[in-house]
Parts: sequence; C-alpha cells; structure tokens
Amino acid sequence: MTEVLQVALLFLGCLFFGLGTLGLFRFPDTLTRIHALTKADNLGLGLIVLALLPGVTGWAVAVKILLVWVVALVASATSAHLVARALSAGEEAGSD
Amino acid sequence: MTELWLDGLLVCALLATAAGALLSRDLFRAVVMFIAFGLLMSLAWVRLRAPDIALAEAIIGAGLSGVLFLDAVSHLRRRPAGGAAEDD
Amino acid sequence: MTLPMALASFWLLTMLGLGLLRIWRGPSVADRMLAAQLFGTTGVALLLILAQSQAQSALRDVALALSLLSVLATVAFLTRVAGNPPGSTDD
Amino acid sequence: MSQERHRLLTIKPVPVEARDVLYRVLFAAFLWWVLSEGRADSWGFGVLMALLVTGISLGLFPPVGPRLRWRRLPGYLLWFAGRSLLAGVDVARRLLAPGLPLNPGRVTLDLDLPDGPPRWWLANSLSLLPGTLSVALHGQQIEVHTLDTRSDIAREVEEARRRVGVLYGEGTSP
Repeated sequence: MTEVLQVALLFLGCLFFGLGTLGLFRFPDTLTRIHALTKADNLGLGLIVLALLPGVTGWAVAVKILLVWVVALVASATSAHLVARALSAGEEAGSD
Repeated sequence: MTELWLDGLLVCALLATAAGALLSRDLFRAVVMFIAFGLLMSLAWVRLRAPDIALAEAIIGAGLSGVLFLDAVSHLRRRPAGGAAEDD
Repeated sequence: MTLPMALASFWLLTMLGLGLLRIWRGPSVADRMLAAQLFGTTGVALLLILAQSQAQSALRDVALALSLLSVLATVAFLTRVAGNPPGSTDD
Repeated sequence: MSQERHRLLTIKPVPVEARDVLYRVLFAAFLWWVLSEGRADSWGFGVLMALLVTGISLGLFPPVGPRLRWRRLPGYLLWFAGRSLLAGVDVARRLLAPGLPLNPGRVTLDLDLPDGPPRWWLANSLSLLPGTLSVALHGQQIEVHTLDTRSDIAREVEEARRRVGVLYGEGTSP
C-alpha cells in the first residue's frame, strides 16, 4: 500500500516538474514563465519529498529532507521576487 | 539498464554544457552554461559515489565561481572599450 | 536503485536537458537566470532521490547546500549584471 | 491614524529578552540535531555551535516588531500547503488548455502590514499562491503580477494578508 502511494507521489512530482519545464517554453513572457516555474517546480519537489518520506531511516532524516524542501521553497520564492523586481525596474528605467 | 541510460544522459548533458560554455559568443550565456555544467558535474560525482567531491563541486563550481564570473562579466560590460562581447 | 526511482531520475535529468535549451535560446538575461533556478530545484530533487536510492546520506548535505546557493547566483545576477540604476530599488 | 501607521511600518529593534535567546538556542540545537541526522556522538561540538549561531544571529537579526506566534504556524502552513497545491494545479490547467487562457497584468494593492518579517512572509507566500507573484513593495502598497487579471486577486491577497497578520498576533488581546 505504502509502495503504491510512494510511486504515485513520485509520478505526480515528476509530472509537475515536467509542467514547469513546459511552462518555460509555452508561456509568452518572462513574468508568466516565473509563475509556471516557481509554482510547478516547488509542488513537484514537495511531492517527491513526500514520496521519499516513508523510506527514511529516522526522524532526524525525515525532518532534514523536509528542511531541504522548505529552504528550496524560500529560495525560489525569493529569487522569483527578485527577478520580477529587476525586470520591472529595468522597464521603468527604459533599459533592457 | 536504466542506470546506464541515466549515466549516458548525464554524460551527454555534460558535453553539451561544456560545449555551450566554450562556444557561446554571449558572455553571460557562457557563464550560466558554466553554472549548469558545475551542477551536472556535481551530479556526475554523485553517480561516481564521491559525495564529498560532489559537495565541493556544488559549492565551488555551481556557486562561488559562478558568482565571480558574473561579477567579471558585469565589469566587462561597464567598460565597452575593453572589447567585451556584444550581447543581443 | 529501484525502477521507479531510476525512471524518476532519468525524467528529471531530461527536464534539465530541456532547461539547457532555454538557457541557450534566452532571449533575455532574466530568462537565462530563470533556467538556472530550474536547475537548482530539479538538481535538489535529483540529489534527494539519489541520496535515498544509493543510501548515501551525505548527498542530502549536497542538496541543502545547493538550495542555499541557488539564491546566491540570482542575487549576484541582480546586483551586478541586471544593472539596476542606483536608487531604483525601493527597500 | 497615519502617524500610528507610520510607526507600525518602520523596522525598529526591540530589547532582547531572555525568551528570544532561549528560543534561538533551542532552534539552533534542533537544527544541529537535524543536520547531523540524529547522531549522538557529536553533541559536544553541537552545543558549542548552537551557542555560537545564537550569538551571530542576535547580532545580525535582532528581534524586531511583533513576534511570530509559533503556535499559530501549523495552521498557517496547512492553509498554505493547500493553496500552493491549488496554485500548481491552476498553472497546469492553464498550460494544458489549448487556447492558453492567460490575461497577465499587474495590480497594485494597499497593504497595512508592519515592515520587516511580516511583509517578507507575505511577499514570499504570495509568489507561491495561485495566480499571484509579488513584484515590489512600495511603502504601503504591494505590486503583484498575475496570470489572469479577471480573477479576484484582491481577495487572494487580502486572505493571505489576514493570515500573516494572525501569525504575528493580530486579533488577540495584547
């Protein structure tokens, strides 16, 4: 039962990673691409982390991979915001 | 069998990023390619069962030297007389 | 390595390959940086899967370091290359 | 009113209390336990590092303004997880629909949240919630980019803003 759930979560995670990459090619401009990438990829990473949780060797390891996910979430939300801000600042300054 | 395909794909991606970093005329693109190469190289060390080297490669290759190269590119851009590559 | 995990890593590596295409094509500097961000997240997922399937706990440290450092490249890009005119940032 | 607002909106360090130090030491020790994956043989070094990290973090990030209510964090995270799942599904739906139903645009909204950590929480959360991406914080306004200007962005932002407010102790007697 756990095994089936694990494979399903792994599959869903991969699916969302695929969607993020698809968004990188299908969406029309940089800002919409940021939407697709941050949302889909972080969800994909989260699902993969959940899929890996049943196989860990202890509580500390479980918390550790959750911590990796949280750090990745904060990191990509921050860089998404920074890139978006730089883009709009660039437009206002008339460069790029 | 799948692992063989995985390693094969990794080697192809490594060669592609290395070629991209060397051949790109746009310096910024070359730097991003180099960062990607560092990350893939770190994965290659992982596949070779050398996690400590993978850690060093991720930090130095994909992290620190990427930042240093970005800094260098920005200095080159600020001095147009220096013969910096034209971009876009 | 179990088959689902091997297939998942193969798929993620393929997505990295497609990300390379975006880096090459651009068109803008921000698009390239975005693809680098994709590399960070996908690389972390790959490392976590490999850490478990190869039973090497040290790889989780690599994943953690990578997720921390992926911001560093973006910040470097913003402060140096994006060339915000001084005073345009608001906080 | 506006002066009261202004006072709320500036970052001001508050005096360090004993519980700040205690929380940070405990958090650093917890981090050490996680990073060492629960190994028992490294705690001597671990305690030293926890104290060192606490000292550095108090120097770099002194406590400011309203404090995070840790007990309310699980509720927030649960809501956030649900919404960010929805965000992924929303992006997927738009991507896979043949007509690419997008109507991107920017919206600027008023925001009366204290400066500092509460705003960072909000801005970072918004980037992962359905349809929104925080672009910039201008004084008392937030600029948000959205995938579809026809959807109710104001309600989404207002909901997130309310939940971050609750996380920082709004709606309780002082």
